[in-house]
Amino acid sequence: MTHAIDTPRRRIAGAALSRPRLGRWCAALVLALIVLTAIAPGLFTSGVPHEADPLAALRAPSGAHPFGTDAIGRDVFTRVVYGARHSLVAAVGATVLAVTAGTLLGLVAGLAGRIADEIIMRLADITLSLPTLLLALLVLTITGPGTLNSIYAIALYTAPGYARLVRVQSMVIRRSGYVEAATALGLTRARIVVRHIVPNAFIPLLVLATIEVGTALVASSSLSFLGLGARPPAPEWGAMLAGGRDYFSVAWWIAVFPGAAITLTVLSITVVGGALQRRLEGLDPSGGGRNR
Amino acid sequence: GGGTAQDRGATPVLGGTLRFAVHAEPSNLDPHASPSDVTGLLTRPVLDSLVAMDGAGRIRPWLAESWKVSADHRTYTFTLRDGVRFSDGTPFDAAAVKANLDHVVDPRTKSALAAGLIPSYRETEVVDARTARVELSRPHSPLLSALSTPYLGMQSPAALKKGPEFLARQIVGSGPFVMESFVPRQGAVYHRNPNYAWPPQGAAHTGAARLERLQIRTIPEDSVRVGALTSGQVDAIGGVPPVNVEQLRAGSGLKVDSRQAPGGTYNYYPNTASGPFTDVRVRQAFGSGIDFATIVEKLYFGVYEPSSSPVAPGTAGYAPDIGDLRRYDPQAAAALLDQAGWTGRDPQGYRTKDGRRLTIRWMFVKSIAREQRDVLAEQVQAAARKLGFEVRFLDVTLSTYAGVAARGDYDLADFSWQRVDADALRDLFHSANVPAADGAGSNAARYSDPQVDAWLDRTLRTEDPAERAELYADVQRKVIQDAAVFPVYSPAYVLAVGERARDIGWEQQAYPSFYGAWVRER
Amino acid sequence: MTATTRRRLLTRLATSLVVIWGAITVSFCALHLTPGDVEDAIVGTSIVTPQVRAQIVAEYGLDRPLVAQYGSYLGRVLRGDLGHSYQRHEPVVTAIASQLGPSLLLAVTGMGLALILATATALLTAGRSRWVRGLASGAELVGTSVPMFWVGILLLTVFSFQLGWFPAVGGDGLTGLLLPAVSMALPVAALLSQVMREGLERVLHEPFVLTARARGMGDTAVRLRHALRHALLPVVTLAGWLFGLMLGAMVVIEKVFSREGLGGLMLDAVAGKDLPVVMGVVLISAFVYVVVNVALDLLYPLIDPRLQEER
Amino acid sequence: MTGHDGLASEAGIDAADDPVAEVKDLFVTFRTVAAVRGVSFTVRRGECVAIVGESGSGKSVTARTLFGLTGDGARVDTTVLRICGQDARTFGERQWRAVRARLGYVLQDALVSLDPLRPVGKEIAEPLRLHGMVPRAQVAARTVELLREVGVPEPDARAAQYPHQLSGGLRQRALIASAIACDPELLVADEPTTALDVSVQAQILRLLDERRRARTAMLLICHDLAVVARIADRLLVMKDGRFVEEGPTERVLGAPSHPYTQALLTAIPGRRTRGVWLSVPPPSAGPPAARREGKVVLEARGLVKRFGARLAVDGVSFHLREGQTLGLVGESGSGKTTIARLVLGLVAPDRGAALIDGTSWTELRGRRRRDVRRHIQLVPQDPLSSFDPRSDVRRILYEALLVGGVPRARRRDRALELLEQVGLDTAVLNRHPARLSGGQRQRVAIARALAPGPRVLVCDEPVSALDVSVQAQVLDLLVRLQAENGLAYLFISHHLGVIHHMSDHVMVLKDGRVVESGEVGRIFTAPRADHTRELLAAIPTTHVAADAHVLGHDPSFTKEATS
Ligand SMILES: Nc1ncnc2c1ncn2[C@@H]1O[C@H](COP(=O)(O)OP(=O)(O)OP(=O)(O)O)[C@@H](O)[C@H]1O
Ligand SMILES: Nc1ncnc2c1ncn2[C@@H]1O[C@H](COP(=O)(O)OP(=O)(O)OP(=O)(O)O)[C@@H](O)[C@H]1O
Ligand SMILES: [Mg+2]
Ligand SMILES: [Mg+2]
Repeated sequence: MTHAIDTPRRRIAGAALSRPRLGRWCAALVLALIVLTAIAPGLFTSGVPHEADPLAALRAPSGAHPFGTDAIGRDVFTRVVYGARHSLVAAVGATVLAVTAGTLLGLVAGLAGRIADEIIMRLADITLSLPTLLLALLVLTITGPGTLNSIYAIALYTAPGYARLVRVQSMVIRRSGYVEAATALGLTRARIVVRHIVPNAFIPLLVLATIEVGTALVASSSLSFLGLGARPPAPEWGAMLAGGRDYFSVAWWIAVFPGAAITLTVLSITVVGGALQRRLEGLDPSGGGRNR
Repeated sequence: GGGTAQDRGATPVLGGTLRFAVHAEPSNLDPHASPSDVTGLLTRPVLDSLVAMDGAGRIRPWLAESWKVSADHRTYTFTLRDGVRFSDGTPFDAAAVKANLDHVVDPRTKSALAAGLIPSYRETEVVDARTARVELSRPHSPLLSALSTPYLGMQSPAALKKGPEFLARQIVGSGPFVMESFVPRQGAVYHRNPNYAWPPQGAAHTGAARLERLQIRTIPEDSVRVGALTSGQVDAIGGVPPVNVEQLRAGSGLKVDSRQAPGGTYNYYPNTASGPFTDVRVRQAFGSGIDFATIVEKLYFGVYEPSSSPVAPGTAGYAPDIGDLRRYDPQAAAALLDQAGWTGRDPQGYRTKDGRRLTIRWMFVKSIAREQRDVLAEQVQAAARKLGFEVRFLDVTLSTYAGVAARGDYDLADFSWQRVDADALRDLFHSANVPAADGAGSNAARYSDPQVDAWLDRTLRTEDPAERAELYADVQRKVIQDAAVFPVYSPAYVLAVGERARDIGWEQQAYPSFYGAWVRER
Repeated sequence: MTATTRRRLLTRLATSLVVIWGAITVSFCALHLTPGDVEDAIVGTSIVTPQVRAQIVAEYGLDRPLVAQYGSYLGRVLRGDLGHSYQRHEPVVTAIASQLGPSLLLAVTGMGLALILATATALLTAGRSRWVRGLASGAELVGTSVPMFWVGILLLTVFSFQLGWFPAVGGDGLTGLLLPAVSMALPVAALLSQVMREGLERVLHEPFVLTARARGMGDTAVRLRHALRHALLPVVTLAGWLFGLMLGAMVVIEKVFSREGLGGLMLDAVAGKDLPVVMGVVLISAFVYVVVNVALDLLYPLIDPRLQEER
Repeated sequence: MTGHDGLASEAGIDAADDPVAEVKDLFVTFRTVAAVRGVSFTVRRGECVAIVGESGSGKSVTARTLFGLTGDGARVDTTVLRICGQDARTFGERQWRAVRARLGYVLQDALVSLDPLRPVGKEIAEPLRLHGMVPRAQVAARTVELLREVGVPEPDARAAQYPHQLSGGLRQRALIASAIACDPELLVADEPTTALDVSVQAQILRLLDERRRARTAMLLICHDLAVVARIADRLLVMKDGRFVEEGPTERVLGAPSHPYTQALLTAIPGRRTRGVWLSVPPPSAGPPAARREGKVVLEARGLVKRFGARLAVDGVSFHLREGQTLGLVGESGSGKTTIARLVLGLVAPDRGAALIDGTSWTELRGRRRRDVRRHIQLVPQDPLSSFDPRSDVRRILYEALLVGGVPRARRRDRALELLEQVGLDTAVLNRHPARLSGGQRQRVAIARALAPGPRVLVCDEPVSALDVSVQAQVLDLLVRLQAENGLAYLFISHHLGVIHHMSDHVMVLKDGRVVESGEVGRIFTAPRADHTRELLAAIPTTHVAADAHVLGHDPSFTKEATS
């Protein structure tokens, strides 16, 4: 059953279980901070992300500018802080979209019988048979670049994965001992679905989604890096990184700090996701859940 | 063109290979067809032109020994140089000239640039092997300067016959170099044309090129290109990003040299026909309320100069005296906006007029933005914000650009218009060139002024440089006063040269010329 | 090959055809729904006369109804002709062929590197002390969280710009290939080693391993002869995903390192709305994907005999 | 008697031999868990020593310790640990490997003790190669020979096959083959027969016995006294990491001195135990109350069910009265569970009908169907998988009570009553099934089944996952409940002892068909069908004498061995 839920990042997150409790707490703390930043950037900086001061361009990190300034004298720290919102919104948005779509499709495929199943799964195959980025590029050529559109793009190619998961889940659970037991007990079909099938199918999905936000984040920043995601002057991390690359040899900080931000965020998401996984699912993600 | 300042006196060595790296490459090598001006750089080593333009903007003989212009300015008769052969052995003659010019204007060539240089071309008449007569439908004085560009360079008729497929990858000319191969995303390789003996009049040296071989690699990524030079993988690079200039100057044994491209500078063009910019005061406010000079200075580290005219200083017909027509003066700008009735302010701090926000929709194609024009744009956006303008970028892509341009569905456009002389002004401001339904037309400001039209028409009917210069100066003054254009900077081609490379010269087009170049083996 | 395997293979191929056809259709529709006309894309920002424009439309048959264009495209594809690039003035097949080599080289090197790295780490760290494993999984965590392009930029700057150990532009031989390959391999390796160690550790607790050791088999021998094969299974199952990742990585890495290859080709084509090229790439990748999967289907039972009857 | 005398006398002779394995005061601790707390024993050549004891008592750990494979994080200390005459306390990995070459270990989880990715032949050959027992060239030949020795039919074909292609019995034999490949001085077999059904069980025991005769020292581990009784010379009864009793088999079985041993013995269900309590102390003074049989509550009429090509159930009919127990016995795959699911209305029969109180499932729809469900409830084989992983005991019971139509207000009290009824502490209410012991889980499952107030309980292998002692308690519980509420049981098991203990009537299944049915006493004394006889023949009992005789000519064994 777990094999269906396996995504690379989930496996990594799974390893988080073997990590020291302290690490998990740190990660949680960091993530909390980042989320807070996204919600209320004002708390962390008084600056304005778009405010440019040509006279203060390319200043190295200092007291005044902890992360230095960029080519047109904007404070990199401020931009990184405000970037949290852009980047997270994109990642979370894409994931939520994908999960919703995936769940619906998956349930239909899993419960609504052969033909629907075939059609949906073939469609999933098709989408999945296009290399993810190419798919994104296609979408972005249709819609044109932009944050919202990159969200669609990412959602489009992650949704099939969730669909498959939900499908397998619902099938497995439907055949599971406890559903049979509930039937034998004489519970109403509705209650069985609501109380047993849905929660059991949904919790792993929830966990997976949390973890996959990390992947979405990397994806969206990659798109912006390629100039297809968030547009300037939006302080999106990937875009900032792309912009900073040209100055790398003279002003490393412009590209380094956004990159670090991405890494840190993804990292903490993964670890926290892993912890969550253990909490909610109890069994270890490797699927070796042999509880004697 | 003249050599750079690099160690004059050192005696050139023959032979050796020069490895050069450029920032971009054309998707189609045929200069007659290709839309991208970089084609000139790659084909110039191979192609000679009928005439050449020298540093002072004077037209000099090249493949054409001499020429006569008819009284009605519509017939040009060229006497061709003798004994010139293309590298494939085909002799160069009047038929070749005809073949080339006809090829340029042939719709099947789908010429995106070259044909635009000779709009009034009718036909070429082969009087005899050494005499070609070019007929124009109406007077077009810039013809000669146009002919001096590689876009109208002379290719072997034999090659032309092989069709676009072939020309897109292989150019055969009579130039100092012979193209061995061109591989997209890698670059081009040339070797010396041993029989070459017909450089333009006044060239630094005569006879064959000094280099045995010439390699031009394409390295789009700025940082990588610079890295390639510093790590000695290439001997010289073009399109040096300004940010690296300082660092490279400091670098041991590296020299940086730059040349301003002639023709139109990189400018912003307000849509004078619709939207807020129809009001001249709003335009003037935008022009004087934003400190373009400082922004450019800072962004390009003084490598690209802020410009005050729509044409570059290097251009014949450039009006040097209009510098102070537009001065940075935020107060004045604010006053102008108030007069224009944009007195309100909305919560975001943008100016409003009876409820409408002062919004400028910018037709900006990020995917082709070079030289950090996107960063520049961001900064102008930020500056305009202070002034009370909201600048929004329209998501325009290469494929939607033409449509938007044709419909005039924008308030601001930006591009650089490189031509050899000030005739660029006609493309930019003559009402005949306002983009039409089919998207043709380069007057993005949609500027229409009878007087300007009159001046520009007159330039076509005079060969007298002085008179033309005067007319062009008037035009420049007028369009600046009308704020029909916001000059931003004049693009310069920046060259960084390493230890080995010597005497890389300049084309009039502000491209490196490799005819005189040589390498010093370590 | 058993009957079941053959049947599975056939159905697989059948679906694959559907998949490929779907891929073509989807991308065809997608690209034709794009705002702006194809001829505009071909013209770009340059100013051309109406005649030229008309010429373009006529030449590429852009005036014909979509269905017709679609039909003829399919037809040509069946004949192995992927059409003619709008931007690059060469047949798509040539364009792709010219770019396939570098990309493959990069992908294969990156993949190989990743596998070696991963296997080594996994074998060395699996079932070791809490410290070792904590350290390893920590490193892997970072490795998978770092955006590939960032790694690329850092490596490039440090090792070729600053230290000058590696050439800045690839192309020439192994030295040029190393940095891109490494930046491609690191995240993948991090992931794989995680997966493999996980597998190894599960296996090392299996009774049959205990049995083997009870026979007097040494630890190393057990890891190599019994555990490793089991650990490789999940890696195989990830191959499809890896393939996708590789293509994605290619685009980014090739951009960062200014390498020629499919990635760049793709980016340009999409930006320039170079329909035939985009479709070509779509087609090729879909095809490779299918091949990969079929190959896996055949490989599976060989690696894991248990699957011969099931599935 | 003769057969067993043989065994005993051999044991007697070997008693003089020096010990192959000798352990004194062995303590094994895993962080907090004290798994083994000071055990001492010796195993001599040609002697078979058996450790019996309930799950978790430390048997396997003890065994693993003899191989230096106690497990990570295990602290072992002992005054004496001699293997093959060497002091193993100071062994390093290298020496251990050397000595392991002279031992053989048949692991507890036999079915997963062979590498699924390699042909069994390779596995068996491995020790040969490792220790260079035979020249490379002959390895293959020797492998096949070994398989033949352990009675695997067409060994050369089998050698090429993968574990998953072999039946449990064959896998077990292959494992034994690899264990005896280097013919070890000591063979340790941990629960070698637990996973197998009775007939196969007998064959394996026979095999081990032969090894013993071949003068291999043997340490046999089992939680089922009856099984080891057949071949063990000496018994070590283990509880909580200690030996509570040890001695010659017949002494321990005949006259157990320690109450725990006695409990173990009395806990074994079978003919003798009908109508008496199994567990010690008994749940109530006096024997279980007699049951009154009432009217028919459940009836099956010519049930037929096929899955694809396979006839899982083929024309099965029976009826079941209130207060009555119908025992359903048959080897694995004979269709027992399918019948259960049919009468529970979980699958529809292809032909025939299952009737509850005279109404057939097929006639029932929607809520009437659900109403009927209240009257027939299931006690599953593996309770854990029948609980929603997210529910705690409270939710499980409340849900069942909801079906029983108990108003929300009274659910808590009812739940507590139920727990008490099945002998569970009320604290369990907030626990998670996964955190409960096997016995407790089964009780929760029973409580859940009782909640709706059913008239029929279908028990599908309710105790086969449990230890003897726990099994005893659960069986007693079921007996008590039946007496109290006059429930009717459809009782499924492949363990004839249990069937014999519980049932009034018995139905013997084979390949979905009823081969014999009748009153329990009759079936067990005068079986008519051959299949029944085979099953009976294979029953292990603690009546040593009888077994030795049975073992002598085990029809099923001779059949397969010679094939
Ligand atoms: N590797 C280990 N780590 C921690 N605890 C262990 C380990 N192995 C066994 N134990 C504990 O030691 C005790 C004895 O385990 P052991 O496996 O010997 O029981 P057993 O008698 O074999 O039971 P069963 O009949 O179920 O096999 C149990 O409580 C078990 O939880
Ligand atoms: N849902 C199903 N689909 C296909 N075949 C099935 C299904 N359920 C049972 N069978 C087959 O029907 C036969 C009878 O199965 P059943 O589970 O009733 O046997 P059993 O007597 O319960 O065996 P065990 O003692 O191992 O539980 C088996 O061969 C089994 O493979
Ligand atoms: Mg055990
Ligand atoms: Mg069963």
